[in-house]
Order: sequence, then structure tokens, then C-alpha cells
Amino acid sequence: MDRRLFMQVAGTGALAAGSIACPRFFRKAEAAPVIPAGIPTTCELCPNKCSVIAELRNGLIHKLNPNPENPKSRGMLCARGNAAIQQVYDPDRLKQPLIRAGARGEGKWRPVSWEEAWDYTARKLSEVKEKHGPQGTLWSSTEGFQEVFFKNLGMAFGSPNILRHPSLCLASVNLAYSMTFGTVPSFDLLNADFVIMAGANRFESIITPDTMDLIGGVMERKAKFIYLDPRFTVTASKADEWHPIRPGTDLAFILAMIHVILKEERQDKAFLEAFTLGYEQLAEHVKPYTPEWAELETGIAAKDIVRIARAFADSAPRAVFYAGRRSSWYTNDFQMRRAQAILNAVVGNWDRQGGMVPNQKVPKGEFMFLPWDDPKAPRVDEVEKNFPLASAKDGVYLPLRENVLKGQPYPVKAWMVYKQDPLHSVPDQGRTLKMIEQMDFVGVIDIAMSDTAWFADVVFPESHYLERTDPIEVLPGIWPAAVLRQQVAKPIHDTKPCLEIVQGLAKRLGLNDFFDYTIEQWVEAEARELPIANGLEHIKKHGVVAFSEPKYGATRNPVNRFVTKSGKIELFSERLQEAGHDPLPKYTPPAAVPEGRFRMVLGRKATITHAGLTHLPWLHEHHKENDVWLNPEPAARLGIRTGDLVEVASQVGRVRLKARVTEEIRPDCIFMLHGFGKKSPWLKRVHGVGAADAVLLETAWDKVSGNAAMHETFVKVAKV
Amino acid sequence: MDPFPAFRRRFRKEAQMKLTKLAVIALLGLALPLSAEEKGSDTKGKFYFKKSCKTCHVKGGSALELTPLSKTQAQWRKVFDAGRHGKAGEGFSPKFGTPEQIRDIKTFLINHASDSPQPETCGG
Amino acid sequence: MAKKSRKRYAMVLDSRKCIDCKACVVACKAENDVPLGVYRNWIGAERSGEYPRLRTSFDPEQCHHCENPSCVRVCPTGASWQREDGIVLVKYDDCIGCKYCIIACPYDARYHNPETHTVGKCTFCTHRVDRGDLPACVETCPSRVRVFGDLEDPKSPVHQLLSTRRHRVLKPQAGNGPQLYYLL
Amino acid sequence: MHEPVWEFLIVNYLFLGGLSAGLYFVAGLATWLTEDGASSYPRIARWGALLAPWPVSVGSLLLIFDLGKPLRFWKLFAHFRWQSPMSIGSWLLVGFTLLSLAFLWSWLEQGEREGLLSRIPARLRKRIPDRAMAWLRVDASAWRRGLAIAGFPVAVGVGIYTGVLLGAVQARPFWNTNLVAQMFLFSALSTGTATILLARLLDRHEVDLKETRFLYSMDIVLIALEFFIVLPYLIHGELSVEAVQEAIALVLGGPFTFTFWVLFLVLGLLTPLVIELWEFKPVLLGRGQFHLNERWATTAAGLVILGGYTLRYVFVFAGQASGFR
Repeated sequence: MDRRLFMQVAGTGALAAGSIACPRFFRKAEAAPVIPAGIPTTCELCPNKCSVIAELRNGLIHKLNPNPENPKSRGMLCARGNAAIQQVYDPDRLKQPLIRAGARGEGKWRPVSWEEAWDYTARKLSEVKEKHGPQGTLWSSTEGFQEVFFKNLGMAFGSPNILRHPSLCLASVNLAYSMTFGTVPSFDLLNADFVIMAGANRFESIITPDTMDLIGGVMERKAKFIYLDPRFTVTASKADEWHPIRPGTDLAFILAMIHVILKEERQDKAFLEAFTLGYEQLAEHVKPYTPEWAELETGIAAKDIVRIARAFADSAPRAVFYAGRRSSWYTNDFQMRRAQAILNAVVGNWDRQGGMVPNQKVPKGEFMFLPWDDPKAPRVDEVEKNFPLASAKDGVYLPLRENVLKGQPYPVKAWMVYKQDPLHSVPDQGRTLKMIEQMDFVGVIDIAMSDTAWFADVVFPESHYLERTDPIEVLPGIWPAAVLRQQVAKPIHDTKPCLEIVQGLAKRLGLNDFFDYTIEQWVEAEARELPIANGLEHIKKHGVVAFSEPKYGATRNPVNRFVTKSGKIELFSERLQEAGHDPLPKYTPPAAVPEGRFRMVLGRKATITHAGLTHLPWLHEHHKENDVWLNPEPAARLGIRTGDLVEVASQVGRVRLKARVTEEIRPDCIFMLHGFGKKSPWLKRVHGVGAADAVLLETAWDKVSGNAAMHETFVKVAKV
Repeated sequence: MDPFPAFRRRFRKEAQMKLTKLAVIALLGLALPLSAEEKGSDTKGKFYFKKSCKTCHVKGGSALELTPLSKTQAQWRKVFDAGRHGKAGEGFSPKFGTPEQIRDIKTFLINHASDSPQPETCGG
Repeated sequence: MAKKSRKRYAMVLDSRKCIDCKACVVACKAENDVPLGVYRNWIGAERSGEYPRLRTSFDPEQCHHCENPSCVRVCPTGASWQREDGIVLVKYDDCIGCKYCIIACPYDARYHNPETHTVGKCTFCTHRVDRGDLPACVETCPSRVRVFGDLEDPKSPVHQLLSTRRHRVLKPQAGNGPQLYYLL
Repeated sequence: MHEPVWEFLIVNYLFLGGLSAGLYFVAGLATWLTEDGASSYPRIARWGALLAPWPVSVGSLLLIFDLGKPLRFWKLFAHFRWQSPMSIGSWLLVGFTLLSLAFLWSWLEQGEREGLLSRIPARLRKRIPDRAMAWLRVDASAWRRGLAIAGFPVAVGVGIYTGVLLGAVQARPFWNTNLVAQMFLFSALSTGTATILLARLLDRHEVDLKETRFLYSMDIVLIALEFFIVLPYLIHGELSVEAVQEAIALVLGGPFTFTFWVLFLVLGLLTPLVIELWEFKPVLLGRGQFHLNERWATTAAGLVILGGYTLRYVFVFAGQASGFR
């Protein structure tokens, strides 16, 4: 059954008409799915990288259709992907390079030639380098196919301060699973019989193929689905059980589950014996974490915890406690994720169908460019010193900002930003603005005038993804793929791809030799090692190379060495102990909600990526304004009704927006969507509409990974 | 068409220069233990690893496929310090790179070994 | 000449799988150049219960391409018409914009196009279906809520689903014979 | 998508169409009823005939303006679709308008007609064939009765059609009952009667008890008929299926309650009925002469017109707000 499923998934097109989850009815497609004539490329509207086929009419991009050949995107395209066309034809797009003419944020711009923008930026960067050394520059970016070029420019320039997005995203998850299994696995939701999801709002925050596999699994095969969230999300509405757990106590729930499983000896003993390290310590460690204790912490009845733990263990290995993938919530986030990983290991779902599966990759070649010298200065965020286990390549965002603001250990005076809007993606907008203010120079590369671009000195307009060719990207997973993003239409404005923007700067910074190649050469080198004949031709024609079927159990082999210090799955981690952290996840209760305040929780919506895309008309139609969710009980106490204007205040900021009184949230929490309250008038539909959560969020991070902790803010709500 | 003009240019120049010095340094350099192992350049090490090692150490290549993850830190150290490279354990001859480059490679492999705090595959 | 067997296009929807992601709505807008503010398809949401016993259900909907379409019946100029295969369409050149059909549709599936001032509605993407593709909303749906096909073809997925699964139609009391089938 | 797409233009059109039908009907009746070979109520007939074509013409213009594509209105006449009330209606409207113009022509004095014809600019008049001119000059008063009789079914058709247009929409439970057409018809005839009454009252020189009595009796009958349709409409609705109950709730305890009960039922229907019955009381009780209080009469007539308009308003908007679930 799974093989046939897979053949459909990876196959040539039964999928277009069919369904992953309901194969019986789709073996014979009604309309033989013909791939419409078009150019295959890869979506960039969120980090999923779904394959699309662009259909052109009269030289304009008419429609993006899903490309069924990509097993990861499961032949679908979400609302955002469909709306990408509107980014291209957005009249408020960045159309040529701009240099600031007035004060920062005043909105006076001087359109300039590329030469002038490059010259100006290179001069500014060189000035900072002269005064403060190359470490005086900060290069921050978010995930993207051309991010590598931007990052490389920063490194070739000699800066140690390359700041990538994981510490605003999944760093704590990645670190926790890596430290346990030596790798970050995928979850085989297509075949799982029992799924527990805590907070990861998989039906509103679409992750391919998890979202599609889970909805199919839950609705078609009746997989049991337990969901924990302070908010009644769309995901909650599809779950068999929704438990509005007390925020910040997921770790107590997980520890109690492990307690029950070990106490009742429902664990996978053979697996633990053969592959793991530290079982005895774990057994001892979880003894005090009884379900009765957890009930007091989580608000979930002890009998429910016991029942769920039993069902989970009994469904193993086709049972997963799903990892989730988003920012940390609390300062102990890493330990909570570690506990998830351990819980999964205890029932032996590792590398089994329906369990956790280490990712496969499609091999590709690599373009060889000239290497540069390693930076001489240490990183400004002192990640090696304070977060020795975190990824030093990516940095830690919030500690970095605090250090830059302090000027410690050295001044950082120039900031280059690619494809990111730190004013909305980083908590405490006020402090991020301060960081901008203390910079001698800020340069932004983006396709639209983001809020950060609005406060920059130079804005470089990047070509839209449909207007450029990017490097080949490998999508690891249970169903891995390599995808190509290739140009669909010529740029309609005076924009350039990131690589060319970088090259223009490199030339003026004397770094030409490191960037002396074209995107075609780069792609060609990558395509050369694709595991298919005529790789380049194939990937240009199909957009995707995907061929392998799921492989289960390769690492369940006595000679396999896990990529951990001990070579085993580490329930107990010596390395954590050495770094001064708890080697086994120890419970610390979350800070109590102060009287008269609410805990602010964040979440996603399927039409919004991070804090972006809210201004695209087709998406904006569905969410014209954000509001603050409030349970009817406190709302009645505060005399607030739906539609009332309220002021929400934290210790770092205050905003005004409309209230939504709803049963769909715990009485001690409030919630608002991101993506609104923009400062940039070029995002006219959301400029000054609603409010930005980044204004309210206070600075807090996970102790181990340095990942921003997003649920540690308490706010007051009052009717205006 | 030469897809990597700059790279070749520099590499050739570097190689020529290094080769002339090599005759002098080679014996000395190889005889010395590579004591400053992790002090080499990680970035360059990755490059030289791909450049020099991956020509043979690939899937289907003339030697066993290798990535930093193939060994633990201790094992990598052994390979380099004890000169275990090659069937006969003849070590790294100048054809694999200058001692500096070998040191960079060593740094890269040890920094990202299977049991290192920052493990990584070659492609990663 | 042998008469070609009649087709009857219909759609089967599994609303329980709908996650209200709006992919179908946006795909339709792109495919059919539907102006802002009006929709050829939409997702109805119904919420009920009290904290913490809550329920939400989503119902994706669009033109039901009825067997007995009241919009076609009331159209004074014949602009609204029905194809052999059951698809209900509007001839834009014949539409005078009287909006009678909008009122006559029990499903509120039609709208007045503010740009062309004629009436618009779901076409089941005939231009795609006729070239062998699926309607845009069906193709793009992440959770595979929609299944499209020919009811008359016993091998078609819609036929098979309807013959094996319990289902219902919306507002049967309106008497239009709707052809969107919702699985139970 | 429950936004109303038919708004005040349509309310006005339905009202004006019905009004013309009522005017024609009453005028026709006044023409048809004869005493000693002459019309019993010549002035009523003449007033009705003179007024009848105009509201419907204005209404038709409004209808055209309401079209998304007004310039394509001719397409209505490129097709005849018997299943579409609007198609039937538009043909009916054309026929009715032409007929009402002919009726008007027949009720003009010879001198008036000559006067009108002489106003045609000479250049244009030259183009009109002599035969046609001769035909227009013929004394048309002989056709009055014929046109009146021919007009009854057409006028009733137009009056009914405005209701059928709504009633035929099975998707709107508020409309979808066979009582709406009659309700609209009697309302239409009643507003026509009231308008003639009003015109006669404003035309102060010729107040005539006999005529007023005729109009009063007509109106009493029509209002009573309308009332006895509204009543079962509500009862029937309450006893019907859920969707209809919900639709009726729009007027029984929803957004249209005030308009329906106060403006339509009480002010627009029952109050004029009471006034008119009060005026008739002496006759009914056989204790004296029907006498005309002009102020009451004006009030009654005005209220009937208001009621007729409110009825259209409520039905157009409430109907669109109703639907199946």
C-alpha cells in the first residue's frame, strides 16, 4: 500500500487528479492530468519550496499551477503560492535602487542608478571597515535560494557576523533533535496511527508534506490525533481531542507521559537497549513526574495523560509526538523539545514507518568558488562563549541585538539585510529600531518596501522569484527532492537577482574574484551530480528531480553510528552536562501570569507567511486587519466587546487594535496575528492597519539554543 | 569555455608559488606534526577537501566515500597525525596540497566530525 | 454516427478535510481573473460550542451546476445556459446585468462583476476541463477536499465515491438538483 | 453573499409599474361602465388614461438603469423565454406601454390631439406619411371601450407580473409563495385607485361625490382583498417549513418589522381602510348620505400610495435577505 502510494506521490501524474490519502478512488483519474504547457519553477512565498508550473498568456504570468512531480509539495499549491503573481505585478513594488534623501524613516527617496547605489554602499561599508574592521558589519538574511551569495559576500568581506534566521525559527528544535539523534528527522505522518501535536498549528501553518499527510491520515484513515494548544485553531477543530493546556507546561505533559510509559513498561526495550544511551538515568529522572503532578501543572487531567500515554505507546512505532517547527515559546524551549525527542525514542518509533524517519537527500553537485580567509574577530553575539552548542554559523539574533546596542564586545556600525524584515520578525520592535538608529549604514535587498527597508539608507530591488534563476535546492525528507527555480518572465522593472547585486558590490569592494561566476555556471555545476541522466536538461524541463522511495530502518543497524558524541541516541547527554545544562530535561514551571495581565501567544494563518504577504490583494481580502483575541470571561470583566478598540500594553510597547471576543482562546491568554500595523506606506493595505505584535514582544531567549522565546510576554488589555 | 576563470587564475598562481617553495618546505613540513590542527581555516578546509579529497573519495570513486561525518574527531586526528592516508599509510604527499591546505582540511574534518558539536555533511 | 455518450460533470467534496486555507479561492481568482471583493468559490465556516467544548466546520462551496438550474430558467436573454455535460455558464456577451439570476440562485453562487458589469460565476474551469485538466480549485487544494469528474463514467472517482460513501447535497429543498456532493 | 443586488431602483420600478397597471385598470373600468351609452365616470377614466403611461415609462427607464449593461437592454427583445418572468414581463411592459399610450390618445380631445400634432417640427412632420397622419387625426374616442377591454388583461398582467417576478424565485422563501402575485396585483390596483382619487382631489373644480364614492368602494374592496392575502401569507409562512418561517421572521421580529407592521400594514393598509369605511358609514348604516371629507380622502389616498411603496420595499429587500440553509 505504501509503495503504491509513493508511486502516486512521486509518479508522473496520477496525483494531479488524485489524493494522497484516498488512493482507492484515484487510481483512475477522470481528466487525464496533462501538465499544462508552462515553465516549471519553485515557489518562494514561504520556506516550503513547492514546485509550480507557470502558465503564461501574452507574455504575462497568468497562473501558477502545482507541479505534481514534487513529492514534497504533494501536487498542491496554497493560497500564498497562487498569489505570487500579484507580487510581480504589484504597483507598489520596488522598481529601481533607492537612496535615502531625508531622515531615516521619513520616506524621502532618491531613485538612483545601480552604479550609484553600489558605489555608495561600497563606500559606506569600506568606511565602517576602516574604522571598526570588517567585524563592524552585520549581514542578516532569511532563508532563500540566493541567500548563499549574500552570506558569502559578508564572509568574503571578512565579517564574522553572518546572522541567519534559525534563532528566530527552529534552532531549538533542530538542536534538541540533533543532540538526541544526531540529526533532525521527519515525521511520517502519512503512515502514523497516533499523532500528538503540541502548539504546532499544522493546518494553519502549512508545512509540506506534513499538513497534507496529516489531514489525509486523520480524516481518511482515522489516525488518532491529540492536539495541545491554548488556542482553538483550525488544527484543534480537526483533532480528536483538543486540550487547552496551560501555556508553558508542555514539558510537564511530556515528562508525565514518559513516566507512565516507563512505569507501565510500555517502552521499546529492545530498541532502547540496542541504540540508546542513558536509559537508567532517564528512568530515575522521570520518577517524580507523575501524571497527578502534571495535572496540577498543565490543567490536563491525570487520567487523560495516562490514557494518552498508553495509547501512544501501544500505537508505536506508528505513533509520533510531532516536533513542530517554529520559534521557541519559552526560555526552556530546548529542554521541552529534548523531552519530545526522548519520548519518541522511548517508544522506539525511530526510523520506522509511521514514526520518525531520518531525512534522505537527493545528491547534487557543488559549484567551487574561491575560499576566503576565516574572519579574524569573534562573533559579536559571542555565541561560542554563551551558546556553545548553538550553530555558530547562524548566530543568535536577540543576544546579538543586545550586544550591538551595548557596543560589546566591539561596535557594529553597518547592517546589510537580505529578504528579511527584522522590524517585524524580531521581538521588541523598539529595540530593533534603536539598533538601526545606531548604525552608520543600513542597506536592504528586498522585492517590496518592507518596514526595515523603509528605515534603510539604500534599498536594492531584487528581482521576483518568477523573474530570476536560482541555485538548485535540495529538499531533504522522507520523500526528498531537488528543485530548480528558473526564470519564467523577464524582470519588468529595473531589478536584479541577489547574485548580481552581490557581484556589483563585490566588484567595488575588491572581492570580485570570489564571485566571478554566473548563475548558469553555478546551476550547471550543481546539476552535474544530480542522480539522473542529463540532469540539467531534466531539471529545467521538470523543475524537480525526485525518484527515491521512503527508506525505513537504515539506521536501525547495530553498526550504525549516530552523529552524536557517543555514537548512540543520547537520552542522557554528556555534552549538555559539559556545557552546564541539564543532561536530562528538567521541569521548570513557566512564569506565572501576573494579576490583571494576559500571556500573549502567537500563531499563524495559512494566508500569511511570517509577518509578510498581508498586503497582497488576494490574501488581504481574507484578513484585512488583525484583532486581539480575548476569551469572553475576561472580556466581560473588562467590559470589552467584539469590535471595540482596545489598547494592549507590554513592558516594551503598546498598540491599539480591535478586540475579538471569542471562546477559541484560554481565559489567561490573548492572541493576535502578525503582518499588520506596518510602518511602510508602500504596503498600503496594511500600513497603520491593526497592530504589529513585534512592538509588544519582550526580549527573551531559550537558554540552550539562544532561540527567541516568543511566549514570555505579559500584556494588559484595556478598552480605549 | 572555462567556467572558473578567477578560481583557476588564483589557484594556479597560488599553486605555482607554493610548488616552488614546496621543494624546500615539503620534507620539513611533513616531518613536523600538524600541531596547530584546529587552528586551520574551516572555510578553506571545506574547499580543499572538496577540491583535493572528493576527486577520489566519492560514491563510485576510486576511494571510499568520505564526509566529515564518516569519522569521529579522534579518528580524523589519527588519520592526519599518524599519517594513515593511503593503503600503505603513506600520508599526504604534496600532490594533495600544501601543508597549510592539509591543515585546513584537517581542521574542517575535525570540526565537523560525527561526534563534533557541529557535525555536518560535506554538502550541508 | 454513433452518439457520444453524455457526460455529466460533478464535484464531490470532503468538507471534513477542509482546513480553510483559501488556496481554492485564490487559485480561482488567478485562473479566472475574478475581481476583488467577489468570489466564484468560498469557504463557509460554522462555529459552535462553548470553551472548551468547541466545534468548527468548514464548507467549501461554489456554483452547484444544478440539474435544474433556476438561474438558467429566470434569465431573460438566454445568457445563462447549461452545457450538455451539465456545466452552467454565462455568455458574457448576452448578459445584460439584470441580476435576476443572482437572486434566483439558492446558493448565492453568482455575483455582479464590478468591472464588466455582467454576472460571473464558477465555470468548473471549462477551459481547463476541456483540455483535460482539472478545475483550478481542485488541482490546487492542499488537503484534497475536492474531487471532480464525470458522474456517467462508472470508473470516474466521483462515481466511485458516490456509490461507496454516504453523502448529501446542500439545500435540496430549493429543488435545483445540485451537483456538488458532500461526503458525510 | 447576501448583499442585496436589487435596490431602490427596482423598488421604484415595481411600484411604478404596478401604479400604471392600477391607473389603467381603474380608468378602463370607468370607461367600460356606462350609463345611457356614455361612460359613467368620464373624468375618472380620462384622468386614469392621461396618467397611466407615465409611471410605467419612468419605471422601465429605471429598470434599464439598474442593468449592469443598460445599452444591452434591447437584448431582452431579441429573445422570448417563457420560463423567465422577466422575459415575459418585458414583452408585457412594452405591450402595456403602447396600449396605455393609445388609450391616452383616445381620451384626448380632438383639439388637444391637433395641438400635439401641430407641435411636431415641420421638418419631421414632412417625413411622416400622409396615411399615418390621417390615421392620427381620426377621432379615437370610439376606441375607448375597446382599448379599455383590451387593457384589462394586460394591466392585470403587468400588476401580477411585478409580483410573479419575485414570487417565481424559489430560492427566496420570503417570495416563493403563490400569494405574492395577488398581493402585488391588489396593491397595484389600490395604488392606482388612490392616485386617481388624489388627482381628482387636487383638481378642485370638479369634486364629484359619485366619482369619489366609486373610487372609495373600489379601494375598500381592493384593500380588503390585499389584507386578506397578507394575513394568510403570514399565517401560511408561520406554519410552513423552517426556511419560510425564518424568512417570515424578517418581518415578524427582524430588521423589517417596523417597516412592515407600522408603515405598511397599519399606516398603508388599515388606516386608509378605516378612513374610507368611516366615510362610507352613513351609507352602510343606511342613515344618510356618503359625504366627502377632502382632507380625510387625501390622507387615505396618500397612505395607500405609501403602503404600496413600502410593500415593494419590504419585499425586495427582505426577500433577498431570505434563503435556504
